[in-house]
Amino acid sequence: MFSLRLALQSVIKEKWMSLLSMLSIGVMLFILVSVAVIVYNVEKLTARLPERLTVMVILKDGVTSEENKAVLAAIKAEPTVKVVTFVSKEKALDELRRSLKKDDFILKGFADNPLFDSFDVKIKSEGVRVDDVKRLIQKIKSMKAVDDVEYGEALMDSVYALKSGLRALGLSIGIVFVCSVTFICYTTVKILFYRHKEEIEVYKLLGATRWFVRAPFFIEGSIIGILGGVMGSGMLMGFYYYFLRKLVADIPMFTFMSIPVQFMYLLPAVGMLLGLGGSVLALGRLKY
Amino acid sequence: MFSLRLALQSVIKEKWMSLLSMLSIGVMLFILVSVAVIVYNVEKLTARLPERLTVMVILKDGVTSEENKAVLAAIKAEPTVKVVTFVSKEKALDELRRSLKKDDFILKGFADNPLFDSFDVKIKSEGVRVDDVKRLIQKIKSMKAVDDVEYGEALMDSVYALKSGLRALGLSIGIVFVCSVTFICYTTVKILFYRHKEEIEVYKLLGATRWFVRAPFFIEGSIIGILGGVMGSGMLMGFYYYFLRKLVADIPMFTFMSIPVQFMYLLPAVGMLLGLGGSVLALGRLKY
Amino acid sequence: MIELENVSKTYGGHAALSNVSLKVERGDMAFITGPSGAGKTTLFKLLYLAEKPDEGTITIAGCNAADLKSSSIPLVRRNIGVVFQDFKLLNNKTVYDNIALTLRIRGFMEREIKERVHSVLKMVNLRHKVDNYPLTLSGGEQQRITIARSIVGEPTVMLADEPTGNLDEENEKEIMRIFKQINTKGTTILIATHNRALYKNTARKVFFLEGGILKGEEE
Amino acid sequence: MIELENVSKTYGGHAALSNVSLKVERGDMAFITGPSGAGKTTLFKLLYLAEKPDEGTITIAGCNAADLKSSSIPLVRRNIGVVFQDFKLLNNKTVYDNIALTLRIRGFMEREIKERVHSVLKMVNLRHKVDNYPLTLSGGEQQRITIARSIVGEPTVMLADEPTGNLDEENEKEIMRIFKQINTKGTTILIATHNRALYKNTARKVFFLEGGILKGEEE
Ligand SMILES: Nc1ncnc2c1ncn2[C@@H]1O[C@H](COP(=O)(O)OP(=O)(O)OP(=O)(O)O)[C@@H](O)[C@H]1O
Ligand SMILES: Nc1ncnc2c1ncn2[C@@H]1O[C@H](COP(=O)(O)OP(=O)(O)OP(=O)(O)O)[C@@H](O)[C@H]1O
Ligand SMILES: [Mg+2]
Ligand SMILES: [Mg+2]
Repeated sequence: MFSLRLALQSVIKEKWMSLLSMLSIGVMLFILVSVAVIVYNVEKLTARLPERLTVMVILKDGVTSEENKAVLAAIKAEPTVKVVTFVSKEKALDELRRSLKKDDFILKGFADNPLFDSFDVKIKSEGVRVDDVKRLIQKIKSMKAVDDVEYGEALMDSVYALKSGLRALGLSIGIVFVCSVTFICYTTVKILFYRHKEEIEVYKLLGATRWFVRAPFFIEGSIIGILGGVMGSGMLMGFYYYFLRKLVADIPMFTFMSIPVQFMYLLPAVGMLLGLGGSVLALGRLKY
Repeated sequence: MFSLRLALQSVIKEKWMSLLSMLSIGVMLFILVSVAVIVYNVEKLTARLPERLTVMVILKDGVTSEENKAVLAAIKAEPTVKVVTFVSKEKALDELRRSLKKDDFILKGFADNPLFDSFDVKIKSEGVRVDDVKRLIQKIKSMKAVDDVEYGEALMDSVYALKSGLRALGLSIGIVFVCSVTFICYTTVKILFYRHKEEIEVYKLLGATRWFVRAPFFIEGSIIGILGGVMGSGMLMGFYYYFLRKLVADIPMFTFMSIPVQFMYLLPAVGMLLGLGGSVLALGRLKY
Repeated sequence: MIELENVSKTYGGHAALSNVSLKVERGDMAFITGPSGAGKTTLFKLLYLAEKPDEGTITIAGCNAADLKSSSIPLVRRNIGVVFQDFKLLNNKTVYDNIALTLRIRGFMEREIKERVHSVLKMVNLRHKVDNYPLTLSGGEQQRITIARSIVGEPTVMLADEPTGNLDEENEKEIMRIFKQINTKGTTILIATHNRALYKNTARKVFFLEGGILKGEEE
Repeated sequence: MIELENVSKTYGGHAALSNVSLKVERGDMAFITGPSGAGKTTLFKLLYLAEKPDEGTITIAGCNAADLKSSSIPLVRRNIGVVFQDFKLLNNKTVYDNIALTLRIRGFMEREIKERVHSVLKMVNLRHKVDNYPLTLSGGEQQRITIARSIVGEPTVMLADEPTGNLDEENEKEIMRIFKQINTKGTTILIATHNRALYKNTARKVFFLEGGILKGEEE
């Protein structure tokens, strides 16, 4: 097609400008996706946080088995609780021993079992908010037979704070970057438009439809957007293979990090949309 | 001045475009600085890593005090070693007890001290590379009286990998972003240039010096760069106050994070330089 | 073919055309003349639909300009050939590509384009310049290329605003000869000029415009 | 004042000027004429230093164009007033600002600018249009504004390329009257035109150019 040819010619002729705008778009999309990946991973990591959280209810020494059962029933009745398991102090010692493995000689010297009876309370995975968990814990704590309740309060709080902070940050960065990418396409296409202003004037006089005049620019903006997206995907892959994989290998703490593959296909599409949007803005209404 | 007036008029007239380019520049500079801050913090954190690293040399059971002295002397002779302290197993038990605090009843049951004699070896803080430390450890390990050497090998390796990875990442992001910011200034000024093309033609015919024609554009590019930098600084401050401080309060692990204040002043300056650079590129040689 | 009824056009309070009515029949060749600032160019802008009149109705090439949707403006323009004093050729394209553009815009096949371009170039006597770039041609030659470009699409109407304003007498005569030839083939032509020499010796319709007011017409 | 010696200028293999030598004395008013494509505009471009000659030497306003550093081109141009067929006025600025621009570029004080602008406007008889925008003026008025703009900086040489190409006869006469008046005050003037009427009745120097070659001169 004539429009496509014109667009390609123009991209090739203005290769430096096109390349630079693609690069800028690419890096912005890359950063955008990186932020999205971080948000996504934190979400994923924390989505099942209440579930993972085991609340350990430590019973007072010398609690009768009746009191014991009453506590068990009370906890079980809570709507947020999934499973409650009784862990006798003998079982707890066994577990400790197993976890110490070859260092269990430390325990050898004990005449008496120094541990306590306890309940392991598992929280439901869905529809449970941090506040619910806190309320539950407060309730259990107030029971007479209960000595103490242990759970990762500080951790949970901070993870949730981090999560909401990250969401806000991700959203604002997202908005700003979408604007920026559109703006870069806008300026690039606008410059091309000015370079071809005379030509466009003549086209209009000769009876070119608005579509005929604008198509090359739309195509051009889209090409720049797509290639920018491809560059972004490339950077993402490079980042993944040369940095993240190494990092994960070295610091297993980051194993949870994963980059959804869809992003790779999504980026060029997003780039195209933004490129097209920028071109449309750049050409405006285009008077006859 | 006439040039300054023209530049300001133009910024105000094209306020949307100017604003968007400032925003884009601002967010890019912000990201750039964030990366720099991360790199800076990791560097700071790891700079004294070998120093912090205490190598624990565990001696075989029943080593004579002569052998003991020989090992001490050998280790002391190493150029990378700063201090060597002998820790008898009694002292080690004391320390363990102290660190367990109120949970020290666990140790009560022990008839015998289950710990070992050992040396705490501190590495020099300056000019010591990870490889040197590794070589040292290998050497100590091969000594006859030594049972085992414990040190954070995995940690050290991964931190160093992370560090060099981050450096490379930071550098490449830095280069790309500097290009992008310059490019945004370039396109913005270029569009302004095209809008004023006729005017410039007339200016030249009337005998305006090249400087007179270009000054408004240079000023304009610089203004956009400076304000972009100011926006970046603003975002940085916002990020610092609303996100990082909260984060640090919640997760003390991040306490080490700090943002050097100089960045705040530096950003507008960097923005100005890049803006000016972009304008210079946009105007090119400017034929008479 | 061209008909204006009580057309007025005002630019920021200043009336460029006031209540102008005129009519050019199919196949005619007419002139609009008047001093500078009379409103000739404004009239032409209305005719090729670059501007809308404030008042009055305009009919050109069978279309009523007032009823026209803006998306059909290009289609009407394909029936109107325009020629300007400053040529408006694309200097980075060859003569061939400049003329072919008219047809490419309309989606013609390359083969037909070639045929048609060569036939109009023959008509303006510039077949040997087919691969030249416009700037290597003289003003008269460039204007002949512009005319070729405007007739290659076979418009029913031609509008020429000071077509010889940049040209010397010799070229002027040659251009007028070509216009007459095109007119003989049936195209309606309207020429704006303040050069009396252009219409002096022709027994054609001449409209006199001054200060935006039609002062008279002459056969 | 203006002197060309064996000047040649080639555009992509095509000679626009070949070996042209001519001389215009201080205080003269001279014409360059010739058919379209003769090289008149090219000659002017060389004179106001927008292009460099391929060969030959050019002297204008006391400067040898060949010796000139490009940074001093603007300073030489301040001694040269230029007038074109298409006015080149800034349509978004008032008449006052258009004329004042010449002086603002030179760093004059606002007070002196005001004085000078009013005095040149009086000279071209357009004092009452000082706050108008160019597009609200007729072509003849616009050209008079252009002339005012070019003389407000008191140049020693004026170059006018087809200054009346867009104008009707009345305006043509008025413009020529103004040129003569400026010339009487001592400014050297060179006018390019293919309109014989412009120089027919003046006993001035006329250079005939054709195909880039100087074919003759006439007093
Ligand atoms: N875009 C515009 N804005 C304001 N006024 C305008 C505009 N275009 C034309 N005019 C005014 O309309 C009037 C008619 O102008 P027009 O260009 O039609 O005259 P013309 O007959 O073509 O003159 P010329 O012989 O100089 O080409 C003039 O007074 C001019 O000032
Ligand atoms: N930028 C250019 N590139 C190539 N050729 C050029 C260029 N400018 C002018 N020419 C050629 O130089 C020759 C002289 O052109 P010039 O414009 O000087 O003629 P002119 O005497 O001013 O004609 P006119 O009366 O039409 O204005 C022409 O043949 C033209 O084709
Ligand atoms: Mg006109
Ligand atoms: Mg010329």
